[in-house]
Amino acid sequence: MTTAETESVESFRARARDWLAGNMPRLDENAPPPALGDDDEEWVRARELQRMLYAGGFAGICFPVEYGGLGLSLAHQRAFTQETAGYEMPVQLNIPTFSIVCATLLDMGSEEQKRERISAAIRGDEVHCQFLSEPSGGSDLAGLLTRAELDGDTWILNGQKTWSTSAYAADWGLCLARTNWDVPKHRGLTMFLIPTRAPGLHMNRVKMVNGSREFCEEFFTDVQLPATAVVGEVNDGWAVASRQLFHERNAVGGGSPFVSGLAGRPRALGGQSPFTIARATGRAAEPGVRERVGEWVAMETVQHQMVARVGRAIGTGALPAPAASLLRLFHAESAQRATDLAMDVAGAQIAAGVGTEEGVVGRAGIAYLSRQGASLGGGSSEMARNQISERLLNMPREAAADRDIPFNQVKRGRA
Amino acid sequence: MTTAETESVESFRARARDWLAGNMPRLDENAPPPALGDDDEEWVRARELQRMLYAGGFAGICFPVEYGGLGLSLAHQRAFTQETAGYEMPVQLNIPTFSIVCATLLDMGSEEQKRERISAAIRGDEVHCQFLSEPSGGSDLAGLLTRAELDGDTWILNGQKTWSTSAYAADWGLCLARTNWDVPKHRGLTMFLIPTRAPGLHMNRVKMVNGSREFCEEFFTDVQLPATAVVGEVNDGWAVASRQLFHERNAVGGGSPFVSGLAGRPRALGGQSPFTIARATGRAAEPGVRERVGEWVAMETVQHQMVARVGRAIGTGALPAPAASLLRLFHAESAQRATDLAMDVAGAQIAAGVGTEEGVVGRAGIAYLSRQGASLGGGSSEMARNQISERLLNMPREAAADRDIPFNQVKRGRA
Amino acid sequence: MELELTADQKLFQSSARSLLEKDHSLDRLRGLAPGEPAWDRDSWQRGAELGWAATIVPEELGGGSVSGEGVRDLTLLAEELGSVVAAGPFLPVNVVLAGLVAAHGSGPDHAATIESLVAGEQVATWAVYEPGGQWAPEAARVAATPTGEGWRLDGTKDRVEAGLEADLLLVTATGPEGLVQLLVPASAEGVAVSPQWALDLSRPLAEVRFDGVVVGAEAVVGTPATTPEVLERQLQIALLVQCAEMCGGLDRMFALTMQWGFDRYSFGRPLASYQALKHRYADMRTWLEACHATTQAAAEAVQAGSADAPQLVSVAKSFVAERAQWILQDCVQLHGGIGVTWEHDLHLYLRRATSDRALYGTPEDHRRRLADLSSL
Amino acid sequence: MELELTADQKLFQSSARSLLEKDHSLDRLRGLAPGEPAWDRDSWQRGAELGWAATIVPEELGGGSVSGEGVRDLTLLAEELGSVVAAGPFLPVNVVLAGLVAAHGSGPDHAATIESLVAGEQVATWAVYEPGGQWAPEAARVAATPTGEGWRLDGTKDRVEAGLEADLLLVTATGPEGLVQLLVPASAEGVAVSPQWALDLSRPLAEVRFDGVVVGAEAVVGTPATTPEVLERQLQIALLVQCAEMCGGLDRMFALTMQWGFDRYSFGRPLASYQALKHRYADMRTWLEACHATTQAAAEAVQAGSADAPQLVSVAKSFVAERAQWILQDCVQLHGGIGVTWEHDLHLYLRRATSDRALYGTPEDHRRRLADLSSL
Repeated sequence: MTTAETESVESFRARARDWLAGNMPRLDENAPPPALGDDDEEWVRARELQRMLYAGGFAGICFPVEYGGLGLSLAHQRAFTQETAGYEMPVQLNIPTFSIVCATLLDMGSEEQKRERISAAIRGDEVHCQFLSEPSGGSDLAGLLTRAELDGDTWILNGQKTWSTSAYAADWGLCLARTNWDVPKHRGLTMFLIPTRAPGLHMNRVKMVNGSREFCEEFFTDVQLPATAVVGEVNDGWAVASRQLFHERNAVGGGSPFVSGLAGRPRALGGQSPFTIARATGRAAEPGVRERVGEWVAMETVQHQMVARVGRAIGTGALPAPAASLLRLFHAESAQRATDLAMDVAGAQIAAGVGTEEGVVGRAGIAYLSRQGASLGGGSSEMARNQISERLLNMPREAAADRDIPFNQVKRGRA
Repeated sequence: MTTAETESVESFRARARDWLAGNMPRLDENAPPPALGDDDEEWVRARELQRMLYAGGFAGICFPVEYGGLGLSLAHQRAFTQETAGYEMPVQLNIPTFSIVCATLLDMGSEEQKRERISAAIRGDEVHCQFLSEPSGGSDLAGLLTRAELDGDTWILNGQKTWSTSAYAADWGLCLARTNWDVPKHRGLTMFLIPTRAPGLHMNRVKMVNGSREFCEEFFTDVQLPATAVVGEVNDGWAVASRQLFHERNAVGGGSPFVSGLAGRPRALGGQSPFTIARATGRAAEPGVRERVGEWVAMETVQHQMVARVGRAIGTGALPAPAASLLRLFHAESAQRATDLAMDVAGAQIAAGVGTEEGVVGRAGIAYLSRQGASLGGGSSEMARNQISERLLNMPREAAADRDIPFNQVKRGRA
Repeated sequence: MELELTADQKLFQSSARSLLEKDHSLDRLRGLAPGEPAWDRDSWQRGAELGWAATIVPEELGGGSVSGEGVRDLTLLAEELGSVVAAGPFLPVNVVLAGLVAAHGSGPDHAATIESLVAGEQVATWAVYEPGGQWAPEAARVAATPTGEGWRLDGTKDRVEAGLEADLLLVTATGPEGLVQLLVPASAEGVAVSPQWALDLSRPLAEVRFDGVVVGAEAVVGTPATTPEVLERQLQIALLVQCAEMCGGLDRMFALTMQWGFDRYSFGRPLASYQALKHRYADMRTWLEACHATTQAAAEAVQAGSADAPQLVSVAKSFVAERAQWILQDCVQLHGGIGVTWEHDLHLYLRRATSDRALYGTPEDHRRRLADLSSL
Repeated sequence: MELELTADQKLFQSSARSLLEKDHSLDRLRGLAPGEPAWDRDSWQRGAELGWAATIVPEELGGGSVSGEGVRDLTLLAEELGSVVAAGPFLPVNVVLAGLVAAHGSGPDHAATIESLVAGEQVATWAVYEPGGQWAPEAARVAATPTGEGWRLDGTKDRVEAGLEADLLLVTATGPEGLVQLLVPASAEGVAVSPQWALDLSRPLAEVRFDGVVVGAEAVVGTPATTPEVLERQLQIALLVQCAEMCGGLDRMFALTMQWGFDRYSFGRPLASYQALKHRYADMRTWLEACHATTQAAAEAVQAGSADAPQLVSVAKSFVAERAQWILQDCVQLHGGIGVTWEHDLHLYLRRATSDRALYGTPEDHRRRLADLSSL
C-alpha cells in the first residue's frame, strides 16, 4: 500500500464511529461482571464479535494486509480504540492471541505460519495461547524441563506446562521445549506451534483464589509434531520466546499496536474500585475515605499517563525497548494500591457479603486475595526490576549460577 | 561478690529512688531542646552528672567491681533507669563511652586498659569515642585504608577517619588501622587505643543538614603510639571491631546493660513528635491527623516492646546475638515513620517557622531532612538486613569480591 | 510465640496441637461446599474438654487456666488455633465469657450459662455489628425497650460470627438510658438468623434480625454502671485472640515461605541467595518479631488489668493487622503463581487475616482510639 | 523531561541553562548567612530578559513564548530552574501573571503591571496563606471592606514567597460578597512585611500584616464572577511550576546517585552490583518516569484549557510531591552518611521538595480535591 492510499486517521476515526454505531452491540453498563471461573460463553462471544469486526473491515488494524490485516498505523488503532468506548469488544483476543502470539509469529514465524494463523485469528476463527512456564520454573523460563526429541522427521514432546492463560479456549499454542541438554540453557530450546487438541496433550484448568479458572496446566505425553511446527530455528527458540516476552510486556503495559478496543473497567478489581466501595459502604463523606479515593483516582490516571508516555517514547526510540518494564512495574504498583485502598475504604465491611452473595464489597475482598497477581503475571515485578536496572540503567547483571554451563549440569531445587 | 551479698533489685530500686530524689537535679520539662551543633556545655554537664552518680554509688551498675563498677545485674540497671524518669542524666555517656568502648574493652582489652579507661569513665573523668569509619568505606568497614606501621617499638599511624560520634568531646578513642596489606582484609587489621590529643591527630567537626555537629572527621599524620596501645592482638583487630559492632547494635537497639538513665524525648525528632505537631498546628481535631498520631503512638510503643522482648531473648539465649539487627532495623523504621507522620500532620505549616525562628513545626521539617540518619548511623539498614538474612535466617551470604583476596589486590571505586 | 513456657503450658499447647491436627485440616476447609458448615459441635466440644473455653473463667465459675495466668494461656491457645486457621467458635465464646465474667457480681447472675459455655454444652456469640456499619458498639441502633418485666429488642445485627450455630446471642443494644447488653437465646421468638457470605472460609457469619423479641430482666448482662468496662473487656479479649491467631498464622506461613526460599531454585541457585529477596525476608522476620512483641505485651497488660491495657490492645491490633497483610502478601509474592491458587494454603491465612483486620476495629479505628486515649 | 523539543525550545532551554550556571550556584545557597538575601533583582532581571516571566503572557500584553505553547515552555523552564534549586521569584511572579492574564478583560485593567512584571522591572507575589492555616484560599480571613471609592484590607498573610522583595502583593481576601483579589503595593501604608524562617533556603518567606490598608477600586483583579476561575488558574500554574521543578531536581539527583552507585565500591564491587540496591534504583527510575508523565500530561491539559485540567494538576501534584520524597530520601540512603551532611547537595533539593509538597495543597489536600472533582 502506498502512502497515497492510506486513509487519514481522522477519516478512519469517523468511519469507525459510524460503523460501530451501526453494527456493534452496546455494552450493558448495568450488567454484573461475569462470574470468575465461568467464562466459556465469553469466548464464544469474543469470536462472534471478532467476526463482526472482520466483516466490517475493522479487524487486525496494525497487521499487514498480506496476513489479513489493514496495514494501518498505531495512530489509526488508537483512534479506533477510543471510538469503541461503550461497545462490546472481543478484548479477550488482545492478550495473548493478537498482541503476543500473532505479533511474535509476524516477527519470527514461517510464511505459512503467518498466512494461516494470523489471518485465522483476525477472521475470528482461531484463538491462540502460549505454553511457556513450567511448575519448576518461576521466573527462570529458560530453565524449563519439557523435552522434544527428533524421531525421524517427527518431534516427540514430553513434559508439563502451567500458567497458560485461556489455553482451554485456544486452538493453537506456542510451546517452548528443550531440544539439546548439552549446551547452556538458552541455546538448547526450540519453539513449536502446536494444536491444543493434539493427541497426548492433556489440559486442566487451575482454580485461583479469586475463583478464576483462566489459567491452565498441560501434560504432554509423546505428543507428535511435524518439522513445520518449529517456529524460527531449531535450538534458537529463545529468540522467539524473547520476542514473546517483549510483546507481553508491551501488551500488559498497554503499549502494543495489536491491542484493539477499550477493556472497560479493569477486571482485576472485579469492577470494585475504591470509588465504588466508598459509595457502596456509605462512607463517601469521611475525609479519610475521600483522601483514599482521591489517591486511587490519581494512581489510575498516572498509570494511563505512563502508558501513553513510555509507549510513545519506545515508539520514537527516545527510550529503548526494555523501558517496557517500567510500565510492567508501575502497572503492578497501581493495581495493588487499588486493592489496598479498596480494602481500607471498605473497613469493617470487607469481611462479609450481602446475604449469601459476596456483593460489591465482598468482591473487593476477593480481589485483595489476588492482589499479587498484578506483580506475578507476565513476569514478576522482581524480574521487571532486574530488567530496568540491568538493561535500562546498565547496572551489572546478577550472577547466574547457570550461565555458560551445560544445562544437564545446572543445580535444581526441590520445589 | 557472692550471691548472698547482692542487694535485691527492689531494695536497690528503693535506694536509688531516694538517692535520686535527694541528689540529682530535676529535668526542666519546659526547657527548649538544646540547639543542635552547640553542645559543648552538655558534655561538661554530662561529666558533672556522672561524677554525682559515682559519688552516690550509682555509676557503672553492670560493670565489674574491680574496674570501678557495681557488678550488679541487668535487672538492677533497668530498675535504676526506670527510676531516673524526670531527672537529668549523663545520657551522652551511654553511647559510645560505656555501652560500646568500655563494653568492648571489658571483653577484649588488656588488664591495664580495663583498669584505667573503664574506671576513669565511670568516675566521670573520661569520655571515649571510636575511630572506625573512613570516607571511602561506607558499610565495608574492614576495607579501611588507614595504615599503622611498626617502627621499632612504635606504631606510626597515617590516614583519615570520619563519622566519629562526639569525638571532639572525647579523651580516648578506639582506632582501627591496617597493619598488613598482603592478607585478606579482615586479617590485616589492628585496634589501637589512642589519646584524642595525640600529636599529629587533627580533628574537624562535620556539619549535618540538621545543624548538628556531633560527628567529627580526623586526619592522622605520623601519629606515634606505643605497643601498649594495641587492643587485643596485632592483626586481630577485626575481632575487637566485631565486638564493638555487636555492642553498638545492642546499644542502639536498646538492649545494652551499660546504658543507664532515661533519655527523655528522642533527640532525632528534636522533641517534635506528630502528637506535638498536631497540637502546635491546631489540627488535632482532624480525623486524618488523629489517625496519624495514633499510628505514631503505636509505632513508638511497639519499638519499646521490641527492645524489651529481643533484649530479653538475646539475654536468655532464646535468640542468637545477630538478632540485635532486628532492633536496629525496626528502630530505623519507627524513627523514619515518625518523621514522615510529623510532616503529614504539619501539612502546609512544615514549610515555615514562627517569625525568624524555626519553631516547633520547623524543627519537624529539619528532622525530616535527616530522616535517613536512623537507617545510616551504627551500620546501615541494608547491612542489618544482610545480617538478619545471613546470620539469623542462615540464607546464603552475598558474594564478596574481596573475600580471601590479599587486600592490596582488591578493586576500589572512584568515590 | 511466647519465648518461655512452663511445663504445664507446653502440655496444654501440645494437647491443643493434637486435636487441631485431627479435627482441623486445611484441605477440609478448602473443600467446603457453599453453605456447608465449617465446623461441628462435637469438635468444639472436644476443644472445650481441653479447656479452650476455660482459661479466662475463674475456678469458682467452672473455669481455670494451667498457668494461673488465664489471658496468657488464652493467647497461647489462640496462636495454635491461628496457626491452622481453625474453624469453630473459639473467639466468640471466649469473648462472651469475658463479658459474663467481667459482669459477674453486677446485675443478674449468669453463672449457669458460664458453666455450660465452659463445658462446651452451649455456644454463644457477640452480636455487635450492624448492617452497613463500621466498628461503633457505642452507637448501636438495635433498640432495647423496657417492657416492665424485661426488655423488647428490635433491629438487625450482622457479621455475627457463628451466628447460625450459636445458642445464645450477647446483643449490644441501646436502651433509654444508654447501652445495654442482653443475652438472648437464639431460639427466642422474633429472632431470625440468616447466613451471610464471609471472606474467611473458616468463620461463617450471620445476619440476625430481632423483631419484637421479648426477654426477661435476667437477660441483662451487667448494669448501666458496669456496661462500659464489660464492653471494653469483651473488646480486649477479641483483640488479643485476633492478634495471637494472626501471629500463629504468620509464624506458619513465614516458615513455609522460608523453606520455599531454600528449596526453590532459579537460574541455578536458591531464591534465598538473591539479595533483593533476602532483604525482604529480613523485613518480614523483623515485623514478625514485632508482632509477637506487641501481642505478648498486650496480653501481659490485659492479664494484669493494667491501666494501659486499652492502649496496648489497640497498639497490638493496629500493628499486627497491618503487618500481617504486608507479610502474607509478600509470602504470596515470593511463592510466585502458586501462591494465588486455590490449592495453596496461603489464601486461607490471608482470608483470616483480612477478616481479622476488618473486625473489632480496623487499624485506622484503633489509631484514632489511640489518639483519644492519648488525650490528643 | 519533555521527550521531544523543537529547536526554538532547545535554544530557550540552553539560554536558561547558561544563566543558571552563572547566577545560581549551589555553593552560594549553602553558604548563605541567616537573613542574607537568597537572590537579587539584577539576577531576576537577567532571567526576565530571557523570557522567564513572558511565557504565559499573550504577545499583545507584552509576553510571548518560543513554541507558541506558553504553558509548555513554562514547565520546561521550571524544570531547568528546579534542577539547580534556583532562587528567585519565578514561581510567584508567574502565578500572579497567570491571575492577571486570566482576569484580563474582566474588572480593572492591569496591562501596565503585566508589562512591568514581564520585563522584570517589578516583582509580584501571591499572598494566600494565613498564619496557622492549611491550603484554604476560599476561607480567607483577611477582610476586604468596601470603602466607597475602594477597599480596606485587614488581617495577616504568611508564607508569602519573596514577600520581602516583592513590589506588589496579590492578596486573596474575603469581602462582603465573597472572595476578592486585590493587587496591593508593598509600599502602601499599613502594610508590614517581616521575614519568616523557611525550610527551603532558596525561597525566603515573609509574613505580611495588613492594618487598615486602603487601596482604590482599580486594585481589584477580576470580578466576583471571574474570581473563582482566576484563582483556579493561579493554582494551576503554581502546581505546574512546582511539579516541573521537582522533576528537574529529581532528574539531577537521580543521575548523581546513579553515578555514585557505579563509582562507590563496597566489598570489592560497585554498589550498582547489589541486587537489593539495583531494585531500588529500578523503582526510582520508574517513579521518575511517572513523575514526568503526569507533569507533562497536566501541562498539556492546562495549555489546552481542557475540562480535566483541574483534575490533572491535582493528580500531578499529589503524585509528584509524594514520589519526590521517596526518591530523594532513598538517594540520601544510597549515598550513606555524606547524604545527610550540610556539604552535600541533596538536602538543598530535599528542602525544596518538602516545601513544594507543603505549599499550594499537600498531596492529601489534592486527593480530597480529586474526590470532590470526581463527584464522590
